[in-house]
Amino acid sequence: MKRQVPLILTTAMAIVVFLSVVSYSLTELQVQAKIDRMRQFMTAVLMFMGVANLLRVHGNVISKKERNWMFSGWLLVIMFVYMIFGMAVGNKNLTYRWFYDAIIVPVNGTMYALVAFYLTSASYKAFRARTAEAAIMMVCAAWVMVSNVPVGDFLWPSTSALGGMAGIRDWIVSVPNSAVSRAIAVGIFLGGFASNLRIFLGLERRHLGAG
Amino acid sequence: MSVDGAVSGFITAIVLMVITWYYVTSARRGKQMPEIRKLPGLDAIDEAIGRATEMGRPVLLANRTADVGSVHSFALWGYMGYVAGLCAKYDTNFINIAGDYLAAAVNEEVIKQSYLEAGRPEAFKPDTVRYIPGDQWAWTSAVAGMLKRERPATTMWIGYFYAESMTLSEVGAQIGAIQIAATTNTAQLPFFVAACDYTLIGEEEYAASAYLSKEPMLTGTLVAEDVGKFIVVVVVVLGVIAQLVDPKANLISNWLKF
Amino acid sequence: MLTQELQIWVAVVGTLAIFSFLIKENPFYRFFEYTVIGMSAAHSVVMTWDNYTKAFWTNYVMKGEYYLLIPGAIALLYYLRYAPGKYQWLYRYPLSLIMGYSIGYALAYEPRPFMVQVRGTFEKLTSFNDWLYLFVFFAVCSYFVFTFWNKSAAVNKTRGFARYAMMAYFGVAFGNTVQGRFSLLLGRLLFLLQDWLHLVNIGSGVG
Amino acid sequence: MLEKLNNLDSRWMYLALVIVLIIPVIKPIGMPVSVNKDLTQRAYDTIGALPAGSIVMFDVAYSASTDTELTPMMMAIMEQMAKKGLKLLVAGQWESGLFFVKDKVAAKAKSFGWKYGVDWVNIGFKAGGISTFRAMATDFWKGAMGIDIDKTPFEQLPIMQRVKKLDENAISCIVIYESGSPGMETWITYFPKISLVKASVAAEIASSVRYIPTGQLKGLIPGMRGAAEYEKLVGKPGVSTQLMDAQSLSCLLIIGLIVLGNIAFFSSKKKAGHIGR
Repeated sequence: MKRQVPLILTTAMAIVVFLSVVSYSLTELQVQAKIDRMRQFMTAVLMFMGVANLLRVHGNVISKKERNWMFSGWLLVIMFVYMIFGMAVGNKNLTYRWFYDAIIVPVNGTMYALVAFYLTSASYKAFRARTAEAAIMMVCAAWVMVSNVPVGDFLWPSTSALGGMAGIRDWIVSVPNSAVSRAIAVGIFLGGFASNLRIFLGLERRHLGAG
Repeated sequence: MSVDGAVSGFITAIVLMVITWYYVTSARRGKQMPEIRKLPGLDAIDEAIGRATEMGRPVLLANRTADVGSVHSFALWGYMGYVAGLCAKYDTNFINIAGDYLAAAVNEEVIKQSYLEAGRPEAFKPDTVRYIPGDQWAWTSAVAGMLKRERPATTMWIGYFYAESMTLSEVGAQIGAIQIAATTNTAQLPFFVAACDYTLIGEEEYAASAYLSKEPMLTGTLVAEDVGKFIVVVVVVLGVIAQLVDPKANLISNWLKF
Repeated sequence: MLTQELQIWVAVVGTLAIFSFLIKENPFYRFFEYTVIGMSAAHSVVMTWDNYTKAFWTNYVMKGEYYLLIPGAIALLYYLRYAPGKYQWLYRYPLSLIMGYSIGYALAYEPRPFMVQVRGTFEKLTSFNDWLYLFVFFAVCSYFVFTFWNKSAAVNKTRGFARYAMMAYFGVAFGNTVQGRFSLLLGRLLFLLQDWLHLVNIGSGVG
Repeated sequence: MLEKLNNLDSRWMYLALVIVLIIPVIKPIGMPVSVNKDLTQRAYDTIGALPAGSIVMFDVAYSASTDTELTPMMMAIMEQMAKKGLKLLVAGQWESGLFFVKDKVAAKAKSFGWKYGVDWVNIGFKAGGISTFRAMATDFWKGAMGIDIDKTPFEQLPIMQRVKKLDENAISCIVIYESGSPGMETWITYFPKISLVKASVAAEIASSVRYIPTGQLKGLIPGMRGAAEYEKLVGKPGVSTQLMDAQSLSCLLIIGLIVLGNIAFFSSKKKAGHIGR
């Protein structure tokens, strides 16, 4: 009951979905659309799971007065206020959007922008020609960076031999690079497929936990 | 059926299933499975956890995007079971940060199970699994802040990452953690390669559960995968021959289009 | 009260708080970190509520598609995960259904684009580049073979070559991304310089 | 000294980066840009080859954070479409993105004198992910709930009479502005027959080019550089062109840092850490 039934359910569900996609007659019956809808409805029902988890973790922090417990308290307050307000007025409400645009958008945008800084410090530390592999990576990175900006055109114009810096960059991108990415993708497909099969065949059952 | 590759894709799926079934069954019957080639990133896990234990600092395993139906979760649980087991054994603090609330619930189950197997179920703490909403930059800001505050000695970034890979791995490098990364997002691999100590490239991410558990049946699925690769190579070679014979009507190409 | 002007000021404070993380982790940053976690969790509930829960209830369930209530009821079992007591394991039922759903799709759909990619390696073989492409493809494929030929010197040489090719690939990807990341930072700096301080004026995305 | 250089505090680099980015924004230099023939030119030609009156669909799969890279591309492509007399249908896979671009697209369309519902339409975000788009393939009106972004019924929008199904007959080309997932996989997997052009953030170029030789992508506009190239192709230099100088200087900064790092490394000859494996 506790382990066998879930294992069978997973496999059975996978078979149903698989057939609904590949079989013509089942497509005619709109089986797939109905299954999709059922899955989406499950998402709709499960929307409070995240809130439940946060409430548990941060409630624990607050009750034990651990480090930063006041921040945890603030997190729960803002979460419930914003959630209840949003559910009452809808996400297109202008006041709701005002807060979204004033706080979430700039914080997210700035967090994203920090990547540029980390890139800078990482290139300083990582791109050192310790091994042949590291050297290759460094040279390619530097080459592409320069050829991507107007300076590259200025140093070795694209009208000259071999299409200039940009010409060589384009060759690297469209020949060896594209081949590597395709081969990696083939591997990823096979690996992902095998991972799916491991669950499908019930070989991997760690997610069902103990007992 | 007019979708490009629908029928041949279906046949591929069936062929792969049969091959996998064959190798799993022969492994179950006790047939010797070949050894897996060395993956330094996975061999380093033991050492990295040992270091965390010596330093008395936590071990962090994080993934943002994987939901319960994603292959990345399936892979992640392989790492998680192993790492949590070692952490329980050495009494090292283990932290998992999840970006999906359904997955967070399952992660907890996986970790509890490992603690139980290590014989120390009481060592499991309720804040081991922390859910942070998977909204890309909210998640990243929280993990970055957490890295600086709790300074884990080992960080593991496993699964599908986007642009946050650079922030995570560079902040991790700044606090001096040993970092192991595994992702199939080829666009983000360079950043992990640049800032992490070990990076598992693409498919290697999925191989972990077989590699770490050394279970013959899981190894069997890896063998099946390799046979799949061999078939791809054969198909491409046949395609090349067909192309040289008649570039206008490539037999193999037409078959794959079907 | 909630004017555009005020919004820019709030946004500026948030922007500066996040930038301050570069110097060191501090309470100012932490405040915005926790605020945004709370708000994003709330936002994801609100979006699901508006786009799924309400929409499904009015458009489908109330219009006679009562069968949806069955998966809905099963999904409710997931909440038992956080309930104390001996029925906790019941959450595995919705879990296994959700997993099966995703696996079924993956098994059925993933091979398709893959066929096109495999085909692409040999459909045009007219120049040196096309053959080089093929060679690199094979080399990298051999790198990802885990269980065969691990003792063969030739294969290991090819794998060494594959590693070089992959490093070149990573270098290129890195170099290409740098540009994009600087664009983002420029965007944030423009927000501070243009929208807030009015120091420069080069216009926004709208031409 | 060299030991110090080896462990240079990152914060100095951060400061240098900010300075290098801000100076050219305030005082532009104006270096020329060349067009990438394999990527940007191909995208330009694909859209340019469509007969007048064809409908191009924009798939908005980005949000505010990648505005500086992707919005200029959208504006440049609309410029080209106006010249060619193409029609526009705006849809998208990212809800936040559609919110974000709504006014920008409307303002640009107004500047061409396009009539809403006749020359262009914005159907807004449709919940449900890939399955919704698959539903649109059989019946666009039903799949899209029959209303546009402002809840106007499709019956009142003449252009929608031509879009009964999401297929290659109704939609001549899809341009996806993508910064992440869900993105072009939706179109490549489920709608391989419709021409697809990707306006991409720079980070995804290296992994996307493999779709060009197979024809799964009919063009790729690479990052801010691509936007500047496109602006050059349509003959309307805009924001991207202006910001390319800052890009140049910041790249030189990184190159300088790499050189400096290597000098420090080779002269100290001390092995610190190890490169990723």
